[in-house]
Amino acid sequence: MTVLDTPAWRPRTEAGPLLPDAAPFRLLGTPEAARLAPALLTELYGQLVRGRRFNRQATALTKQGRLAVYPSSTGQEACEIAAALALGPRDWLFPSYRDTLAVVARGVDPVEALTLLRGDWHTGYDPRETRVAPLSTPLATQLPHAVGLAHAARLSGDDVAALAMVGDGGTSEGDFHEALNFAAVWQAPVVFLVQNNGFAISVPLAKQSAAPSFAHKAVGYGMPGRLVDGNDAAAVHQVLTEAVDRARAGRGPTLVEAVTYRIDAHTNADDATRYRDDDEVAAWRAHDPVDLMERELTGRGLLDDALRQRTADEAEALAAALRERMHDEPRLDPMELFAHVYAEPTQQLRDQEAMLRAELEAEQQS
Amino acid sequence: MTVLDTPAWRPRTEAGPLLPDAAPFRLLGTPEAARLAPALLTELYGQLVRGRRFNRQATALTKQGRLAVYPSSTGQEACEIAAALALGPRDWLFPSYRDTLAVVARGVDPVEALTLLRGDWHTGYDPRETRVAPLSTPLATQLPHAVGLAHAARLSGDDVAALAMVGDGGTSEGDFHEALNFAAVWQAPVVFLVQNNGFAISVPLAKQSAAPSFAHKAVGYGMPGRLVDGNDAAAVHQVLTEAVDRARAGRGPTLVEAVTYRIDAHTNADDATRYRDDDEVAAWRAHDPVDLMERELTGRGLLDDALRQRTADEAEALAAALRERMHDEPRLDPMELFAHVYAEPTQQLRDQEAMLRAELEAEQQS
Amino acid sequence: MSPSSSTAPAPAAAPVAQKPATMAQALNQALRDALVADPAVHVLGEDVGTLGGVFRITDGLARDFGDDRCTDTPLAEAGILGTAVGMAMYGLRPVVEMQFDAFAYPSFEQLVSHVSRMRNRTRGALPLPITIRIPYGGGIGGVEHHSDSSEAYYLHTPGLHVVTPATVEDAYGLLRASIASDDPVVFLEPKRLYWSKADWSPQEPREVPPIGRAVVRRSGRSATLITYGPSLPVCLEAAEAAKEEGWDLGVVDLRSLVPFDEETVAAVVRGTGRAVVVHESAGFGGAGAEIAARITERCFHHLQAPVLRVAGFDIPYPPPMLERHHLPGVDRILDAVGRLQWEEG
Amino acid sequence: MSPSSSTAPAPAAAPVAQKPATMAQALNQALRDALVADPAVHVLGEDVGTLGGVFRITDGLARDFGDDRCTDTPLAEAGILGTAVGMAMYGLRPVVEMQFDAFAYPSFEQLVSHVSRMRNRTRGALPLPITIRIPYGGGIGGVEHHSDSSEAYYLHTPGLHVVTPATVEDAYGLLRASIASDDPVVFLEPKRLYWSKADWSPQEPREVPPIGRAVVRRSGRSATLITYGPSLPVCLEAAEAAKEEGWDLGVVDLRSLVPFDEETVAAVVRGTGRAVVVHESAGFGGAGAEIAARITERCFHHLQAPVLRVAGFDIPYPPPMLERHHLPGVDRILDAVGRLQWEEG
Ligand SMILES: Cc1ncc(C[n+]2csc(CCOP(=O)(O)OP(=O)(O)O)c2C)c(N)n1
Ligand SMILES: Cc1ncc(C[n+]2csc(CCOP(=O)(O)OP(=O)(O)O)c2C)c(N)n1
Ligand SMILES: [Mg+2]
Ligand SMILES: [Mg+2]
Repeated sequence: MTVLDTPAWRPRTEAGPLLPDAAPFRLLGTPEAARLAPALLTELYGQLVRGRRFNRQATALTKQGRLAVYPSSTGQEACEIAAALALGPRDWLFPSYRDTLAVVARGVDPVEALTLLRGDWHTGYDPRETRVAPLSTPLATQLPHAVGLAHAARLSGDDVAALAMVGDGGTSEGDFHEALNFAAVWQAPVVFLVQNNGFAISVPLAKQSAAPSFAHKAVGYGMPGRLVDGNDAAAVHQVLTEAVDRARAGRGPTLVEAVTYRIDAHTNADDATRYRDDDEVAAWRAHDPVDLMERELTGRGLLDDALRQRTADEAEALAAALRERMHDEPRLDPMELFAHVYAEPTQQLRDQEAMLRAELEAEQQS
Repeated sequence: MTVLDTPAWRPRTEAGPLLPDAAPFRLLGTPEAARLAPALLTELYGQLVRGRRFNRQATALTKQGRLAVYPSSTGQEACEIAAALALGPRDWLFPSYRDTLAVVARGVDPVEALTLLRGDWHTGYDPRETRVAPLSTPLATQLPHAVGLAHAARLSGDDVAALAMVGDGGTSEGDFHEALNFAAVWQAPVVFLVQNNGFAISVPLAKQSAAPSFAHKAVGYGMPGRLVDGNDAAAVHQVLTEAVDRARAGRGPTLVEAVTYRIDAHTNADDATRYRDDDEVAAWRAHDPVDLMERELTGRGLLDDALRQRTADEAEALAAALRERMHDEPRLDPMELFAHVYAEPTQQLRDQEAMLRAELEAEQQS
Repeated sequence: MSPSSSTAPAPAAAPVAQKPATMAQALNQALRDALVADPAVHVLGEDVGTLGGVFRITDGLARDFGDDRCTDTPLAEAGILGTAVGMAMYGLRPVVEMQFDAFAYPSFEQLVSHVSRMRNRTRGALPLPITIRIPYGGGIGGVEHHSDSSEAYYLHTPGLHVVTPATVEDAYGLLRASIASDDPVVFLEPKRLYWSKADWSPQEPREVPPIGRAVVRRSGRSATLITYGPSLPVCLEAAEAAKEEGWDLGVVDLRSLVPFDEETVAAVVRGTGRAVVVHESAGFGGAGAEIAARITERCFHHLQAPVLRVAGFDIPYPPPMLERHHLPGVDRILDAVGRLQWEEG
Repeated sequence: MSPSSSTAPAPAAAPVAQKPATMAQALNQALRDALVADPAVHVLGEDVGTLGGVFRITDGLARDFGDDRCTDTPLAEAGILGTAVGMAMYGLRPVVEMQFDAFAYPSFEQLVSHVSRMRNRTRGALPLPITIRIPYGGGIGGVEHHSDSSEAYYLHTPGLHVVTPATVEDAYGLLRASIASDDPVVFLEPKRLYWSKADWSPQEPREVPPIGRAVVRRSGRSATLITYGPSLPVCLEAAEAAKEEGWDLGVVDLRSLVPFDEETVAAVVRGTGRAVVVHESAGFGGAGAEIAARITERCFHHLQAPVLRVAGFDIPYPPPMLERHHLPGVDRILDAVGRLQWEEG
């Protein structure tokens, strides 16, 4: 008997299976799907169709110069929608730069959600009011924020969970690791959703990670890892809901990998044909999240022409409203550049403000 | 059949068991130890005894102001020694700040190895000549260096492996994660040795990680993880040798966790009684690396009084030589401060050099 | 750790620091008083709990306020600052300790890309009241990476306040003000002044100085020394020694680099027409460059000589045995004063 | 990836850039020529392989030199720079691409604590010949985090060279010189000049300028504009426009901030007695502060007016729609020139 045989050196639990399932969890098209409530399925369906239309419209707006850039989530709508719907009203969402759709599905005004991408300088929406963190461009940096917020809520005895989204590429950053470790040690009520869409810009999965799956990374932090078909909106929704419930119940964080695919290029400015084959895209188109849901609904007799038409109309109305509201360039007041750097501008900023004001007045006069 | 059922989305291998053993691997005191060569055991024994004496001497030198600070590895000698001995002459060692002993066991002159801790400004030894990287103070930062060097060697068709050492605390840093991921993706010939000694200064394991073990972290990178009794020099040596051989054979990186204990305080400047109980220290003293080896040797009739005495004498001689050679303060030339900032000093550095020279001359004259 | 802060023991009311107090004690007292004053204040960092920090600045806080108010984190600085951002988003006021200057670097992206910009990015909706305490500078015989002066990185980053006390009293007052600020503050603690003492006690609280006001520590008519943090005592000593040379030197302590109190500094320099900026970080691109350039812009026609700088060399921080050659000392300051072209004055 | 570089196809000998060439093409050509000239040169970064980088600077390199010479890394900047350190320790010459300025911040600790200090720490035994290419600055309508000017962080870090070309020809020459340097070089590429063209071709190689020499792009007698990188074309334009006001402005292009060629700059400023430093990073604690302070120290009695600075505001980089108000433009430069107290000259 040595000290190594005592529980002291290994105080952590090992209850439950350590490894995630080897195959992604699915619901749509399986017998299990039968128990899913029709209302949930039709809600997911409506969101998926509107989401897809939103992505198409936003991409179109970049061509018209109405958006500076748009990273589309076409093909990944199931993840985006499910992430938003898995949260309760007081929970927080921490999106990455590609997740405008999740932000909109959570209820943020679409034009507000697009503010930064429009070339404006702020998030548009109020994070505290909407409980949606700013769309994060520096990859993985939002993950420790989610942990800190969840931890703070827990310390305050407040029943709030956080869900943070990151891409396959983003998992390589040190912040990913630090966030998961803090979350596990603190047992913070947070859920990490890795959208594995096969690419980080042009870099394919095989150059990003040699792990069996990203869900397997959970093992090394002492938290559960779940692998799910990211194009199966019902499956993602269920896995995330369970993880959020688990977090809220004080049982700690979960890492979820949703396997999906980025159908569009990285952004409107990218040419994906430089680094991937059409065949691969075609194979994934055959496993489309909207189609999967349509098939399920049709199979269960929940999708008739009327619903299909109404859903399509809603999507068109959304797109039309977006076009309309994004038609005018936002008018930015240059003087506001100095207003929010600090609570009170420094003397130096006041001087710079005065200089710019004088310039603008001179411009107007000439 | 969907794209998820094809191997394309998951191109990585899953052969072999994914999880490390739940209990640390041991050799000493087990039937397996019988097949260990006597020469190896006596070599390890000699190194352990000398290593312990070295730690004691170095700590004493801090009291006499001969060293600025010394982070002792007393209690961890088995890991230090085994790490050094597992490497071939052309392999590289990447030590952390606590690993002076491994550096010395690798053959670096002890006084050179202590140069930085002595209050001098450079590593003392030539890293290229000794194939020992500088002792790294910023935690975990040396791990990507080891990966890059191993990768470079492999790209050059050069049969070199790298072994990098880090503490339990250091595993929490982002650099740990990034290094392991790069190593796995690149299949770099590198071995990571985590010395889990229970504490990061005052912070105990339970506040550092919730993982079942650090070896379990290997799962999330797609590399093998090994758990070993870090006080069993033969076991650590065997596990590291296997990992180095594996790396050299082109089979990629390995993560090894050695479970051990820091018997001394964090450094001579630390007071460990502020944060841990004597009982815990006592329990680990009962599982001492030197004792374990002595027992094994005694049991196999390999340790007689003569060997014991010779070993003790060697250790004393080493300590005496160290005291002797460290007696004089090193004489540092202030003018050298400017010599190695760049290959050629800039104009600004030349000006500063001239100023200091004038000051020193004035000092001498007065 | 306990699940909720409600389990924490009642805050200790009695001040700990006794007269005379060290800067370390004053900082500890400031943290205590902030923890008592506002339940939103949380201290976090490496070894800040049971150990009380490697410099003992958080001594006893975990004991007196509970692990949830003073938390030992895992060893990862980006994680510490990143989670502090999230805590602040929730509404807390995190006070983060970085163990040493050089060990704050891993958190640089969080600092520059998030901490400094969150208020601006959200049009003021999401200010981040985070205080980042960083022991900085040399003079303590530290080995590599333990003596960096990193203020130039921070002061060039819009959105951060950069505060550094030079006296025991300011250490208390400025730390309280920093924690109370709705903006993120990089609070640089001159580690070699931790053990400096002053006739100060929390029983006699004095006005907390507002952040952004320089103070004239000594007035003088011949020339002005402009400094902050660890170099203040050296400048005061130099001013004393200068009397022998017949120079009457004034000394300005900036107290914060951002906001930079250019009114006060410019007014003083206009009065003397000669100035030397003193700090120990590398001179090239250091804080002294901004101060010299700005003062020159504002006071050009009052200057009898260029604003000179006495700073650390442009080298990695030297080892203990050589640091005295690197640090601005009295002689080097007086040499610079001597070069202020007195004949033309 | 292939197991050894011996499997890489033979390097393409034919230059790719044709006259007139863009800065992007010149940089690509410099990388090609360096890869041909020295088998130790390896390019690595995010998307540098098949895609050729988001700005196409590494276009075709992976195809022509193999994945092992031009490698797509995992997405982790500290990992990229950290592994580059190891590669350099082995004896290679890594050329690292950071995708955008702000995305270099995660590698800050590796840069400051290792890259800049390894030579010094090893008494010269372990120099690190790493070139870190960073597209920097604004003017391209980039969203948040895509337009930072981070040179002030780097130039204050002893041990780093900081180089930034402003012309097509210099882009080629300085990148070759940086890769050939045994010291680490932060090579800042002004991204809005990537598409600027010049009558340059690699078929007519010109002398590679040594790192550390400023160049007088235009001589003038009334005042001197001191600038670098993205602001050079603006300064040249301003100098042209100034003729209408009757000012004959000279323009100095620093080409490297470290080493800083103070001899050249001081000589020119002594000639004119008036100078304005122009750059687009935030002014406070920016490169201009060092330049102004140093030039003033050296040329005080030749100056007719303080050295002024025209720089970006002290705010987070503004959004596309407002960047024209932030960037130093011709008018703002001429205004500053106008403030150089001509009546007293
Ligand atoms: C820290 C950081 N480094 C680099 C980038 C540049 N960048 C933007 S998106 C991207 C790829 C992201 O890939 P992934 O995480 O898989 O997300 P996806 O684009 O697939 O949604 C890169 C490299 C960045 N935004 N942040
Ligand atoms: C990046 C960084 N952060 C903080 C420190 C300060 N520090 C020095 S040693 C230490 C604890 C290290 O613990 P561990 O990794 O377990 O190694 P051990 O001391 O047990 O050998 C800390 C926090 C550091 N050296 N580097
Ligand atoms: Mg991706
Ligand atoms: Mg440890």
